[in-house]
Amino acid sequence: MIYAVLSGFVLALLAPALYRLSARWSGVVFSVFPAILALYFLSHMEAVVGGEAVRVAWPWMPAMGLELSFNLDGLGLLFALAITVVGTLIITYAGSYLHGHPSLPRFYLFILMFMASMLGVVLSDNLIALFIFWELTSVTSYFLIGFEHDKDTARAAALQALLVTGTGGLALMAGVLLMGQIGGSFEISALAADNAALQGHRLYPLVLALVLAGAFTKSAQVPFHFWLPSAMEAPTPVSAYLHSATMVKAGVYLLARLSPVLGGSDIWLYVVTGFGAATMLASAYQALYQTDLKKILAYSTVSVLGTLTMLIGLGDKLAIKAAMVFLMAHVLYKAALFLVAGSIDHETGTRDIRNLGGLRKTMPIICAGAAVGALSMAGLPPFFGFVGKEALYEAVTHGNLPVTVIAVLTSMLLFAVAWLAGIRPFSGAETHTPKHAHDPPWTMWLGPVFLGCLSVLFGFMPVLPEKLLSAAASSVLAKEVHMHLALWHGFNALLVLSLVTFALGVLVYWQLETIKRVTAFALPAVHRGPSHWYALWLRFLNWSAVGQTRVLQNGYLRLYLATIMTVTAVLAWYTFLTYGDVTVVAMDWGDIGVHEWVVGLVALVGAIATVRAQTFLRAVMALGVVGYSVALIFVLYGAPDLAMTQFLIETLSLILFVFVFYYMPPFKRFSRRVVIVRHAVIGTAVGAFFTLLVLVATSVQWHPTISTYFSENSYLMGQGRNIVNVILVDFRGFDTLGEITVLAVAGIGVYSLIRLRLGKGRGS
Amino acid sequence: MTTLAFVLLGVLSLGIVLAFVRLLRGPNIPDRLVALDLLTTVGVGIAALYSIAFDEPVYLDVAIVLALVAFLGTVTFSRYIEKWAHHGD
Amino acid sequence: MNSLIVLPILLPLLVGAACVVAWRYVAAQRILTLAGSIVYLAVSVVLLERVASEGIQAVQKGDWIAPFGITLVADMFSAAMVATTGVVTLVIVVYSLGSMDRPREAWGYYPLFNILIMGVSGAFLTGDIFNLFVWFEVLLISSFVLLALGGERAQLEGAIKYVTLNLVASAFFLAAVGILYAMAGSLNMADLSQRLGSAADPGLVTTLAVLFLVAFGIKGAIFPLFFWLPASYHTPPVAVSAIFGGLLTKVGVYALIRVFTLLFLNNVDYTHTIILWVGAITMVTGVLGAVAQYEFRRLLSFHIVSQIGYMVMGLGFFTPLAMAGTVFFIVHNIFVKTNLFLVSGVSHRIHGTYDLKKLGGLYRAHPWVGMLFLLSALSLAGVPPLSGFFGKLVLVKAGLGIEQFVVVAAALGVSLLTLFSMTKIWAEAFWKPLPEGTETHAPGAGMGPMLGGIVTLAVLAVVMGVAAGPLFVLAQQAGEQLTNPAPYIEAVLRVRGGS
Amino acid sequence: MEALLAIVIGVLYASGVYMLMRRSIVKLIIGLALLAHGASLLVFTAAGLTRAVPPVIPYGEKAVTGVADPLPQALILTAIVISFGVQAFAMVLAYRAYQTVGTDDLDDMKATDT
Amino acid sequence: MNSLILRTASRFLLILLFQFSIFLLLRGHNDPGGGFVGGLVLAAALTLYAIAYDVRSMRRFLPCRAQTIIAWGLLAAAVSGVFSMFKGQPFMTGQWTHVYIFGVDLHLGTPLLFDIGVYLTVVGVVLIVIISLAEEVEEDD
Amino acid sequence: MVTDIICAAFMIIGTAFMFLGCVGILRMPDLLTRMQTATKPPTLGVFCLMVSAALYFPEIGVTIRVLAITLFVFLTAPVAAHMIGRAGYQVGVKFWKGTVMDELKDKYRGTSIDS
Amino acid sequence: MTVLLWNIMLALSWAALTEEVSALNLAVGFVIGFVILYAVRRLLRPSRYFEKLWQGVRLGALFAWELLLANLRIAYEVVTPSHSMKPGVVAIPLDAETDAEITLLANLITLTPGTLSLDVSDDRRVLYIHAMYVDDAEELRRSIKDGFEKRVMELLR
Ligand code: NA
Ligand code: NA
Repeated sequence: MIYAVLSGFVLALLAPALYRLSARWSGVVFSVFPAILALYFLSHMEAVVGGEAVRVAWPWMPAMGLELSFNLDGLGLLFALAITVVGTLIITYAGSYLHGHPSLPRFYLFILMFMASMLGVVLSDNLIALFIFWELTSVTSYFLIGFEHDKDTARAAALQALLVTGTGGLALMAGVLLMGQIGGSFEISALAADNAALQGHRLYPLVLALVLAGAFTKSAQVPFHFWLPSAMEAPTPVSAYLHSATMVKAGVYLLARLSPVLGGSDIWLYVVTGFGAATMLASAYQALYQTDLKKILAYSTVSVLGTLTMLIGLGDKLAIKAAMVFLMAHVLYKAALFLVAGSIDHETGTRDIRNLGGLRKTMPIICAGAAVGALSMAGLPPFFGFVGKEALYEAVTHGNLPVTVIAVLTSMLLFAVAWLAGIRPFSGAETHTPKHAHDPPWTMWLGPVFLGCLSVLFGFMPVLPEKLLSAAASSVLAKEVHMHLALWHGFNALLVLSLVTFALGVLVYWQLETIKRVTAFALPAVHRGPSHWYALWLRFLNWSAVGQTRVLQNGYLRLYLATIMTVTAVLAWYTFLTYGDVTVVAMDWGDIGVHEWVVGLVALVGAIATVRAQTFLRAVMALGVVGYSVALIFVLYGAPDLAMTQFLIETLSLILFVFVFYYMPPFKRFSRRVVIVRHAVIGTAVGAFFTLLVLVATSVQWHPTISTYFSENSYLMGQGRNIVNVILVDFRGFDTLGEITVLAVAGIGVYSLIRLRLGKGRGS
Repeated sequence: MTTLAFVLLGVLSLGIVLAFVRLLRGPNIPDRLVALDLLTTVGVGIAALYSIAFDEPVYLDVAIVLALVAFLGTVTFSRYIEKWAHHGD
Repeated sequence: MNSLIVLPILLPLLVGAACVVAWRYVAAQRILTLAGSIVYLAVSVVLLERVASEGIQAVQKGDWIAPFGITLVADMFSAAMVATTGVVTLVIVVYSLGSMDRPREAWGYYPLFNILIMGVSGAFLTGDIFNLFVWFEVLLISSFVLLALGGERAQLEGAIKYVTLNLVASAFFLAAVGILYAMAGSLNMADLSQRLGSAADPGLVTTLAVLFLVAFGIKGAIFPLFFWLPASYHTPPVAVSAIFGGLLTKVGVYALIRVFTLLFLNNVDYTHTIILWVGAITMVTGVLGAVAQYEFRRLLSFHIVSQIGYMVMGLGFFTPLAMAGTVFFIVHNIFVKTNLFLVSGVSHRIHGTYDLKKLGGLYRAHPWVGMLFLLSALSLAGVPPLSGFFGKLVLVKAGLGIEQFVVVAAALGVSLLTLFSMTKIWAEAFWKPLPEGTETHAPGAGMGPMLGGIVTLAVLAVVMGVAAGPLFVLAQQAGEQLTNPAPYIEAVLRVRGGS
Repeated sequence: MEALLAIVIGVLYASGVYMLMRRSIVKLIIGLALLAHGASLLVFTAAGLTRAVPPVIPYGEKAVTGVADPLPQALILTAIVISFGVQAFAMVLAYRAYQTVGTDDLDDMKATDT
Repeated sequence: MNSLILRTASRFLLILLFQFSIFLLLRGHNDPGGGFVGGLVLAAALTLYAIAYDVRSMRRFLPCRAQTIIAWGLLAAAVSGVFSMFKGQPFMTGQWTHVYIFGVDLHLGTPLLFDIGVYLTVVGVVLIVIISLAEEVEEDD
Repeated sequence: MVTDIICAAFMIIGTAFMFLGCVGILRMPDLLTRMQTATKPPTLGVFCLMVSAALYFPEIGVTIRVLAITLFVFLTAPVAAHMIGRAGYQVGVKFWKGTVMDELKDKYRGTSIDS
Repeated sequence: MTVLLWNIMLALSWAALTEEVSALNLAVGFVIGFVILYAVRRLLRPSRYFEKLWQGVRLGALFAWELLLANLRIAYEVVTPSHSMKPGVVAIPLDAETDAEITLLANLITLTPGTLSLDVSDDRRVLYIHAMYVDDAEELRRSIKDGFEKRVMELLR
C-alpha cells in the first residue's frame, strides 16, 4: 500500500517526460494509473468490509513518532475509491479539456501529486504523516488553482486558498503535535483506543480548537469558506476534482477520522454541529446569487460540506451513517456537475447561466449527465441523492429542531440551486454564446455519464454501496455498525419532509428573483464579510510590514547604532542591577603615582579632545595621544611587547588616517543639539557600564588564572624567555595564525578596494 | 638611584601635562605637531627613567621604537600639512 | 585523527595563500579553490562520521594540554556545521566558476573566499573563547572585503553599515572575553564551563552573559540588532550573497548557541527567557520585513533574520529536543537559503534584475529553474516533506512540550508568512507574465555550473526530508551534547594531544 | 590605578560610541578607533595590573613568578593587530564610499535599506 | 617639494632600521620583540622612505609584489605548524633542533619559522596598504 | 660610587632639559620659537638620560641599545624639527611680533590652512 | 675603515680581558686601542683614519660646546618671564655640496639650540635657518660658515 500511495509521486515526477511519449492521448494514458489504483483498492474491498483493516508501516522519523503507516479501513477505502475513481475520470477529461495547453505536462505532474497526497491523507494512520500529506494537498492545489497563472485573478485565488488552508494547516500541526504529546502516540488507532486521556486533559479544548481550525479551513466552513468560490479560477477538471470529491472533503474526512479520538464531548457537539449548520445554510443561500455556473456549484459544495460537518458533529449512529451516504451521493453528482459545467464552458465559451439556455439540443449527452446530477443533487428519487437526503432527515429529526429546520431550509435552497445549475442551461430557448456548442468528445462526457449512471444505479440499488458505507461508518464510530439503505422507506414523516422540501424548492426557484430581492439584506454579512476580512487582513499585513520595516530598517546608521547601544545599556544595566552585586567593587585611589595620574588623565582628556575636535587633523592628533597614552600604560604595567606594538601600530594608523582622509571634506556639524545630548547620554550609559564591569572584574577573581602555566613552561617547554612571545608563537600560535590572516586579508582588501572600481567611477 | 628616578618621573609627568596643554591649545596644526613630537620625546625619557626605576632594561627597547614612531609620525604629518597647503592653491 | 580537525582550517588557508601567490593566474586560482573545496568536503564528511561513531573529538593545538593551549573540538554540532560548510562551499565554488565576473576573480575573490571558509571552520571547531574571537575576525574581514569587492555604490553603502555594526560587536565581544578571563581566569570553554559553574557571584556571570548575548546577537542578527544584515546582504555578487546569507550569519548563531549551552547556564530562567522572546520577536520582525520587500535578494535577506529568530527560539526552549531541532533547522536553512540566493542569481542572469516587479515568466520559459526554486522555497516555508518541515516540526513540538504556546504560535505564523513571501516571489518572478520592457538575455556560458550548484542543494532539501529519520538521529546526538556539557568538558580536559 | 583606568575605559567607550553616531563618516572611523583602544585597555586592566615587571624569564633562570600576567598581553597584542587591519580596511572603505557617493554624510548613504 | 634633508636621513635610517627589525625578529623569543614588532619596524622604515621619496622608489626595494610577500608569510606560518603533523603530533607542535654553522650553535625551531611568517606578513600588509593609498594620493599630485 | 654620582647627575640634567622643553613649548610665543625650545633641549635630555641608563646597567646589550637610541635621536630630531618648521612656514603660521627678519619670504607665499 | 674595525676589536678585547663589559670600560678600551694603533700606524696601509677621527672629535667637541651653551641660553629664555630674543629667518649661502654634507650641516645647526634649519633652496645653494637671536645676520652667517660648515666639509671630504 505504501507503493500504491507513493507511486503517485514518482509518476508525477515522471509525468512531463511521459507526456512527451503520449501527447495526443495523454489524458487516457495517465488515467490508467488511477484506474489501476481504483482496482487495487477494490480488491481490498472484501477484507475491509469484513472488518479487517489492512495496515503497513515504514519508520520515517521514529524519534519524532513519525511513521509512514497506512491503514485501510472502511472510511479510508470509501475515500480512496472516491479519489481514484473520480481521478480516473477527471484525468481522462482533462486530457481533452486542456488539450494543447502549454502547461499540460505540469498539470499531470501536479494533479497526480495531488491525488497521491490525497490518498496519503485518507490512508495515513500516523497523525504526522497525515499532516504531511494534508499540507501537500494544500500546496499542490495552490499550483492547480493557479494553473492559468498568466491571469492575476488565478494567482490571487491560488494564494488565497493556500493562505487559508495553510493557516488551518499550521493550527492542525500544533493540534496534532499536542495530541501526540498528550495521548502518547501519533497513531490514530492507538489514540482512538484510549481517548479518555486526551479528552480529560486540560489542553483538550486547545487541541480541539486547533484541529477544528485545520478541518474547517480545509473544508471551507463559514467563515473560512470564501476561498473555495474564488478557487473556481482553476481549470474545471481541477475544480471538479478538488472541490467535489477530494481536497475539500479532507476536512470532513479529518473530522470523521478523529471523531473517535476527539469527538463525543459537548464542545465537539456544539462547535462542530454549529459551524456545520451555519455553513450549510449560509452557503446554500449564497449559491442562489451566483450566475457563474462553477460558483453556483462551489457554494453548493460548501453547503454540503457544512451538512457533513454538522452530521459528524452530531456524531450519533444515524448521523454518521447519513454523513457517509450523503458524502457518497455528493461525490457522484458534484463531480458530474462540475464536469458538465466545464464542458459547457469549453463548448460555449461562457459559464454565465444568464447567457445559457437550450443546450439540450446541441449537447444531448452532456444534458443527460447534467440532468441526472442535478436531480440527484435536488434530492429527487430515484437518484442516490434522494437516499442521502432521506438519511440526513432521519439523522436530524433524531437530533433537535433547529438542526432539522436548517436541514430542510438548506435542502430547499439546494433544490433550487440544483435546478439553476443542472437544468436551466439546457432548458428553454437556445441562446447566443461565444462559441457554437456541440457535444464534446467521449473523453469529456464519459465522466458525467459514468457518475450519473452510478447515481441512478445506487439510487435503485442502495444495497450495492451499503457494505462499504457501513464499514466507513464503523470506522468513524469505532464500532461495528450495519446500515440498511433503501430507496423507498414507506410513507412516513421523512417522506413528508421531503415533499415539503421539494415544494418549497420549486417555490424558491419559481420566485427566485423575488426571494433574492427580499433577502438581499443578509448577503453582505455572509458573502462580503469573510473575503472582505481577508482582503483587509492582507492590506493590514502589507501596511504593517512596510511600516515596521520603514521604522526599523530606516537606513540611518546612527539610529541603528543608537538602538543597539540603548539596548545594550538598558539590558546590561538592568541585568547587573537585578542580579549583580555592586558591593564587590573595591576602588583604591591611594596607590596611584603622579606619573600614573598623568598618563591616565592624558588618555582621558585625549579621548574627550578627540570627540570635541573641530577639525580632522586635531581629532586624529588627539586620537594619537590616546593611543600613545595607552601604550605608555602598557609600559607602566610591564608590557613592553605590547607597548612597542601599540606605538608602532598607532603611528601607522595615524599615517593611514592622514593618507586616507587627505581629501576628505572638513568636519561639519550636522546634528542638532538635542540629538547630540541624546547620543551623549547613550554613550555615557554604555561607557559607564564598562567602567563598572572593569571595576568588578578587577575586584573579583573566582579562580586562579591559567597563566602560571605559561610562566613555568615558557622556557622549559616553549624554549623561549619572553613569555608573551612564546604564547604568541607557540602556546597560542593558533590565535596568531588567525591574526596574521586577518592582516593579510585586510591588506589585500585595501589593495583591491582601491584598485578595482566596477561602479561608475568617482562620483565627486 | 631608584628613588631619584621616581622623583624625576614625576617631574617628567608634569612636563607631559605642559606639553599636552599646548597640544590642546594649538593654535595651529604645526603647533600641535610640535607638542606631539615633544610628548613622544618625553616618552623616550620616561622609558629610560622607568627602566632605571624598576631595574628593567627592556624598556629601553620600547624607547627605540618610540623614537622611531615619533619621527615617522612627525614626518608624515608635516609632509601632509605641506601637501594640504599646496593642494589649497 | 588530530589532523582531521585541523584540516578544515588549514586547508583553506593554504589554498587561499596559494591563490595569492598565483595572483595573476585566475585559472590556477579556480583549480586550486575547486580542488581545495572538494578535499574539504571529503575531510568534513569523514570528520562527521568519526564524531558520529566515536563521540566528541578534541585535539590540543601544539600539544599544549588543555586548558592552557588552544583546543579544537568537534562535537556533533560542530561537525555537522563543518560538513554543511563543506557542501555549501563546494556548491558556491562551482557556482562562482560560472557566475563570478572576471574583474572580481582577478582581484582576489578566490583567496578571500578561501579565507572566509577558514574563519568559518575555525569558529565552528575552536574550543577556546578568544580563539573564537580570532576566527570571527578572520571571517569578518574576509566578508568585509568580499562585500565591498568591486566598489559599486550600493556595495560600499551596505558595507559601511555591515562593517561598523560588526566591529561594534567585536569590541563588545573582546571586552566580554577580557572580563571573563579576568574573573574566571581561563579561556578554554570547557574549562570555563566548570569555572563559571562554580563562580562565587552568579549575578556577575549573568551580566557577562548578557554582554555576550549582545555581541553575538549583533553578529547573529537578532532583534533589535540586525540592521546591518538587510542593509548589505543584497549588494554583492550573488555567489557572495549566497555564502553570506546561507552560511555566514549562522556562525553568529552558532556562537550564541555554543556559549549559552556551555558557559552561561547559571541563570537559564533569565538568560534563556530573554533569548526565547528575542527569538520570537526576531522571527516576526524579520518575516514582516520580507513581506514588505519587492526585491528578490532583499526579501531573502529579511528572511534570514526571520529564520535566525527560529534558531534562537530553539535555543530559548533549551531542551534536548529543541536543540536537536535547532541543529537540524540550521543545517537545513544553510542549504536552502544558499540555494534561494543562487536561484536569484539565475533570474538575474536571465533578466538582468532582482526587482520582482520587473521579473516574470520564468516558469514558462525555464520550468526547471522554477522547480528548483520551488524545492528550496517550499522547504524554507516548511512545507513537507522537504527539509524545512522537519526542522519546524521538531521545534514546534519542543515548544509545545514546554507549553510555550505564544512563541509557538508566533513561529507558526511566521512560517505562514514565509510561505506567503515565497509565493510572492513565485507569483511575481515565475508565474506572472514577463512585464513589458524587461530585457531577456541568453543565459550563456556559465549557466551549467550555476545550475549544477542549484540542483545539488535542491536535491539536498529533498534528501534531508526523505532521510529525516537517520539525519535526525545525528541531530539528536547534537541536541544531547548541547544540553549536557559533561561529555564535551570531559573530551576537552581529559584528552592529551598526540594520537 | 585600576579605578582610574576603569574610568578612562568608560570614557573611551563613551566617546567611541558617541563618535560612531555622528553623521560624518570620518568621525565614524575615529569612533571605531576609540572603541578599539577602550577594548584593549579593558582587557589589560581587567586582568589585573602589575607594575613594571614584564613577563620575561631572566637569563639563568628557568621560570619566573610575580610578573605581569602574560596571557592578556598576548591577547591584546593579537587584538591590536587585528583591529589595525580591520580599521585600515574600514578607513579605505569610508574613503571609497566618500569618493563614490560624493559626500561624507552618512545620511546620504541609505539607498540600500529603503 | 621634497626635502633633501629628509631624503638623506631616510636613506640612512632605512639601513639602520632594517637591521634593527631583523634584530627584533630574531631575539623576540627571549626578549621583547618578535615578528610583529620587527615587521612593523621594517614597514615603518619603508613607509618613511616612501614619504621622503615616493612610493615608486620605495617599491624598488621589494623583491616581488607586496601580496606575494603576504602570501609567503602566511604560508611560512602555516607550514611551520605542519611539520609536527608528519610526526603524528598535533598541528603546530614546536619542533626544535640545534644547527652548528661555523662553530656557532643555533637553536632553531618551528616557532621561529612561524615568527618569520608573521614578520613577512606584517611587512607585506603594511606595504600593500601604504602603496595602495600613497599611489592613490600621489596620482593627484 | 663615582659611577653612581655621574649617573645621577646625568639623570637630573637630562630630566631638567626635558622639562625645560615642556615649559618652553608652553611659554614661547610663536611656532618657530616654540620649536627652538621644544626640540633641542629634550634631545639633549634624551642623550643625558641614555648616558645615565648606560652607566646604570653595566651590560654590553644596554650600551649598544643606548648608543642606538642616541644615534637615532640625534639623527631624527633635527630632521623632524626641520620638517615641522618647514611645514609651519609653508602653511603660513604667523610669526611673533618681535621677529626681526625673514629671508625665506620669497620662496613661498604662505597659504593659510584651517587648523 | 678597516682601522676603525681594528679599533673596535681592540676595545672589545679590552673589555673581554678586564672581564667588565660596560660603557665606560669599552670607552677606555677604545682609547687604549687608538693609542696602540696610532703607535703602529706605519705598519698599516695608508689611511686617513686618524685624521678623520681627529676631525670628528673636533667637530663633536665644537658641537657639544655649542649645544651646551645654547641650551643654557634657551633655558634662560624660558625661565625668565620676559622675552629678550630677536628671532628671524636668515639665508646662509652654502659651500657644502653633497647630500650628506648639507644634511649633516643642517642637522647640526638644528640640534644647536637657537638655530633651526628650515629649508634648502631648490638649487642647493642656500640654507634657510631660523635663529632666535638675530642681533647681526652677517655675524650669524659667518659663524656658521666658519664653524660647522668648515668642520663638516673637512670631515666628509
Ligand atoms: Na580580576
Ligand atoms: Na597572537
